[in-house]
Amino acid sequence: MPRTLTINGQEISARSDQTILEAAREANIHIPTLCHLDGLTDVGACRMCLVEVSGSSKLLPACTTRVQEGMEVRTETERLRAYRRQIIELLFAERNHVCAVCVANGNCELQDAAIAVGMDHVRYDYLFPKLGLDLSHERFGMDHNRCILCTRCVRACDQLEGAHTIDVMGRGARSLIIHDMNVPWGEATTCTSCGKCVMACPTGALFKQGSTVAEMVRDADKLAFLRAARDRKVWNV
Amino acid sequence: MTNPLPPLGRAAGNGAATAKPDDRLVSDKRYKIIEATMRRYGYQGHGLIEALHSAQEAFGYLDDFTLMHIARTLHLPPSKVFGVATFYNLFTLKPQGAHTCVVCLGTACYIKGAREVLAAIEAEYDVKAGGTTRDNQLSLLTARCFGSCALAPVLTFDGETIGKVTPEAAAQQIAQRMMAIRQAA
Amino acid sequence: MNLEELNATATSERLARAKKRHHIHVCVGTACQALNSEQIAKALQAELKQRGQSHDAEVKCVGCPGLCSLGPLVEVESRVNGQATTDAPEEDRRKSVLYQFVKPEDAAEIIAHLDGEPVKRLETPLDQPFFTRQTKIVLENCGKIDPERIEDYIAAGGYQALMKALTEMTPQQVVDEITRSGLRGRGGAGFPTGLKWGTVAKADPNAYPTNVPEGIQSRKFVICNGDEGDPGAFMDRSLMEGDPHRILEGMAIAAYAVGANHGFIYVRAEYPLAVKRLRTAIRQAQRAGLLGNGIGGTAFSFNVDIRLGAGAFVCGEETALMASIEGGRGVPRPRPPFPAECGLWGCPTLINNVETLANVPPIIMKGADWFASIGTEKSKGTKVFALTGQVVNTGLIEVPMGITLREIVFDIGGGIPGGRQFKGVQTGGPSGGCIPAQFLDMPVDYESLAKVGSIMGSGGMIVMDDTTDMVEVARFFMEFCMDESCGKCIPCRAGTVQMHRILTKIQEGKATQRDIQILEELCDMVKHTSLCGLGQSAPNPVISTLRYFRDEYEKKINGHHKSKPNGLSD
Amino acid sequence: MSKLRFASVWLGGCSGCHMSFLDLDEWLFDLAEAVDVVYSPVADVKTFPENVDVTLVEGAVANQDHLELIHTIRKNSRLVVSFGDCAVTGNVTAMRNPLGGADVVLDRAYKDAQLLRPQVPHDDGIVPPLIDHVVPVHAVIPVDLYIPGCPPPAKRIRAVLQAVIEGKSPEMIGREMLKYG
Repeated sequence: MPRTLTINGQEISARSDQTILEAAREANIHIPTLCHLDGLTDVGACRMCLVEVSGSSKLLPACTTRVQEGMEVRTETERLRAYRRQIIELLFAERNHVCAVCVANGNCELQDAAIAVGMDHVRYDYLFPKLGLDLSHERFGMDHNRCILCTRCVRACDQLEGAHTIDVMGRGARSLIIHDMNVPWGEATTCTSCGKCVMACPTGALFKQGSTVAEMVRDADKLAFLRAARDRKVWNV
Repeated sequence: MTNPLPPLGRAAGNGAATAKPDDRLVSDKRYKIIEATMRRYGYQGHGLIEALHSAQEAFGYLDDFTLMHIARTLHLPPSKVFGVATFYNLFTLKPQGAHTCVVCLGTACYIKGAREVLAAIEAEYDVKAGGTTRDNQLSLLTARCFGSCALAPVLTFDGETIGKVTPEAAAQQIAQRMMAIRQAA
Repeated sequence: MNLEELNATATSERLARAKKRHHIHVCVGTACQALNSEQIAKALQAELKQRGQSHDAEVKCVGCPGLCSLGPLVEVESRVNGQATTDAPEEDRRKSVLYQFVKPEDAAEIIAHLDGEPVKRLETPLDQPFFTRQTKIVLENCGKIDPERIEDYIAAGGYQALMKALTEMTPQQVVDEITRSGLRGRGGAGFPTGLKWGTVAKADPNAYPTNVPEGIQSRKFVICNGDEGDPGAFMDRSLMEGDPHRILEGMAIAAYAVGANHGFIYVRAEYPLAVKRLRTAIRQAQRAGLLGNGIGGTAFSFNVDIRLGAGAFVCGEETALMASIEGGRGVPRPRPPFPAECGLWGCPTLINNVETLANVPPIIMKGADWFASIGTEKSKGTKVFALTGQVVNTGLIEVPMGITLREIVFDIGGGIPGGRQFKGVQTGGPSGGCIPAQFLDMPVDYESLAKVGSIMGSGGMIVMDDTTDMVEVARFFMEFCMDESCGKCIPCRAGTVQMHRILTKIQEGKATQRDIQILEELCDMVKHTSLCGLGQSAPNPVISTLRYFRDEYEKKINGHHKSKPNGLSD
Repeated sequence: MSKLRFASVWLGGCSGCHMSFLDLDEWLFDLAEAVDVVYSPVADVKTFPENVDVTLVEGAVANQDHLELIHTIRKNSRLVVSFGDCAVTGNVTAMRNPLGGADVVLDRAYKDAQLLRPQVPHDDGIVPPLIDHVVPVHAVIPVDLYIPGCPPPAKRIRAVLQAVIEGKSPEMIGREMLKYG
């Protein structure tokens, strides 16, 4: 059943099983995201895609909210812009994001988001936590300083590779991405070294060993392709 | 059914080097208790937290070997088991001291001076909250509320509730109890 | 047990009870137990035995009668005139004496005075406002019955409501009755209970993909939320400890109404006594055929499991709680879909708070109209509060909705000790706010509390006197939320850390006006963008203290960090 | 139109931002028409003058001298501009923060690698004492404008200065103006 709704005043139609985010993208309306990645289930964690919906007192995440008939969605209000900038600032203050020395410089969703929200500086105190760098894997590396805990790697490892090598330990600000039972990545016996987590990472937290500043190449599209190929069973073997 | 998880040993640090893992499962009867809990939930994943409770109760803490054993038995990824074990405050991955003192930092205790009580104990035993004294005699922990607010400020010593404590008397009350236990032994 | 057997049990139990002239109730709630009340019970029993009075008097370990600050409490209920009868309400001819601060050594004296004048040095009046100003519905059995004996509960009229629902009412009628009663969720948000029940009752179990574990035969679930996490709140603990069967009965009625055959009680592991008593109660109810298959001889089946929390405040949030029951990290997920449609293992799930469910049996027995006659227009019935902090009488109270804060703090609570001034009362725990003295005459109901920037919450009520530093209170709650944030969504995970940092700076005298502005902006953002209730309400203590006690913040501000005009045009 | 009194300072940074500034090439002549350089690492002026219109601050606040100077700068400048990532975020200069206080870094630099008489220079006036925690400029004083970048590209610097000379707020929007790193 098609649904008609408006986003920022523009009338669009969508399928009833589509989310606001999907409907918006089909209509070429950009809604910012960080924890969303095509091909993975959505968790509504980063709150960047929050939108205003008429009749709802609460802001709703576009990635997990289904479209409804007659919905009036606004994605670019002053308030939403202010909130998004605050969220990005919080991320920059939370860990040690140093673009200048990052493999993902110039190819980073967090950096792009900072530009998009107009972050000319961060109002909050930088926390400078002491965090580790795991280079024990023969092909990949993990730098917790650059991790934003979006859990895209966790979901890619679980939902696409099926290994569930990666999960989150601890909670709150002390949360940390781990491999197996918090062992060095190179010792994680369940890891298949498939690299899907690296593809999924929006920042420079997961990277290929040997890449240096600004050398990271993004291939997250491959994950959406894999998921689509699998779901639609396009390979007839 | 083949077990999807790798053999114990490589990833599991504690104990694996000294004894063959399976030996420990057989020789240490406490694993029977954990086994019974897991059986009660049909060895299904939803029994994880109950299994962790029972392991924590049996051993006082959760070591890598036990966590891996639970992961294997419940057919859960090790990272998930570790993630759950570290999410909840009551689970601890480190061995605790011979005695445990928990100071309540709930609101009622807080406004009646629990912070000062905690500081006094920390100073007396040279241990920070969350830690264990160097002689492994006392673990000092904090809690969010025992629901014994009428007795605020409250602490527990080895499960015994001591109410209306003062910063001056708290350390002494703990010392007396530790002394009494030592003398009894 | 069918209805006849239930009635027979009740009658014989009452008869046995009537044979004893004296009923000695010893509180064994957590607070009194911590003060050795079990030893007191033993001493009293030994004394009775020694004096050969065991046939005439009995000692009962009971749940919390409420006045914890005077504990350990012992209540002696004696028949005034001689004869034992069962035909008239025996309470009419009984009188009670309440003893405070009892020690095991006092046992002999108490027993010796059973037939004479009460022991004056231990007595505390039962006609003090603390008792007379309360209205007990939910707590009616707490302090009266032995929570470890199902017979006690049955004798007090227990499980009658369940039998009535099962045999005289359709599930829809039960839902309608709850709806008409106006009962609202007692866990904090005050959502209309009947509406929730109706949604689950109507929900299609096949609407979402499900993965119910093997061995659990149900496509809908009822969950009792006993993860009472607010520091300074112990209403649910006392209920679970003092009257566990009432909760089971409430759950069974709810399950019948919504069509569930399996339920879970999620209890904090910090409440070992509550867990023990609930386990005992479940076992007894199963043995009595009041839980399990074919309850009370009907076709209805309902099983209950207990699940322990493990120290995570966020698990009080319903989606996090379900994640925890499923064996995972207690991490919330966005709603919709709501648990009523897609809950535990993808099945429609009813989640109610302990106190909410405890209200159900009396509503079914006495009717929606009776319940709706108590309280205010929009907030019906009573509310249990844990009254703590700088107040004379600390303990557990149950009052009709609409009572004023002044009555609670000064009449029931006995005012502020040490001749100090009342400054404010904190309700709703880390999610609530501080209410200043100017609102003392405000009625306590969901809407009024919300209007002044607090919430009903689960029922913690912490009284503060003029020595309390309100910035410190705000900082305390922020630290709590920061530590308890699950870390999933950024506003809560990182926002609470920054808010806590600013509050700490203020306390250290290192903050500027600019910091207060940043703090207020953060409060607004975290409140409106966080994923779950923990984050959404985490700023409340700051917002409310800034609203009513802003001068305390201003006093600690060090200088102005303001830009001067720089002469640039936009 | 009278010339703007222009200053640039170099705190805890690598001077890369100043290098990028010099990359303005021939536009520097235009700039010279509009401003008087009253203080700069490339000019021999010992004390920070008064009544400065605009000051570009390169680098983070990392030692006692920076801390003192930055307050003088604020007091004496109408417009303080955080110039480059170190000034705006702390950047590489602040990467020592997670390691702990100043001593850790000093020991590493002066002791750990030295075989002969390892010691941290400590006599007064030899080296300014490091502060334990490196902070961006706006953590110490109010800042009017921010030019991110490591270093900020010359085009970006020019766009900001052009606007300032014209008495306007520069439009800090988009990749050209805001990309860090």
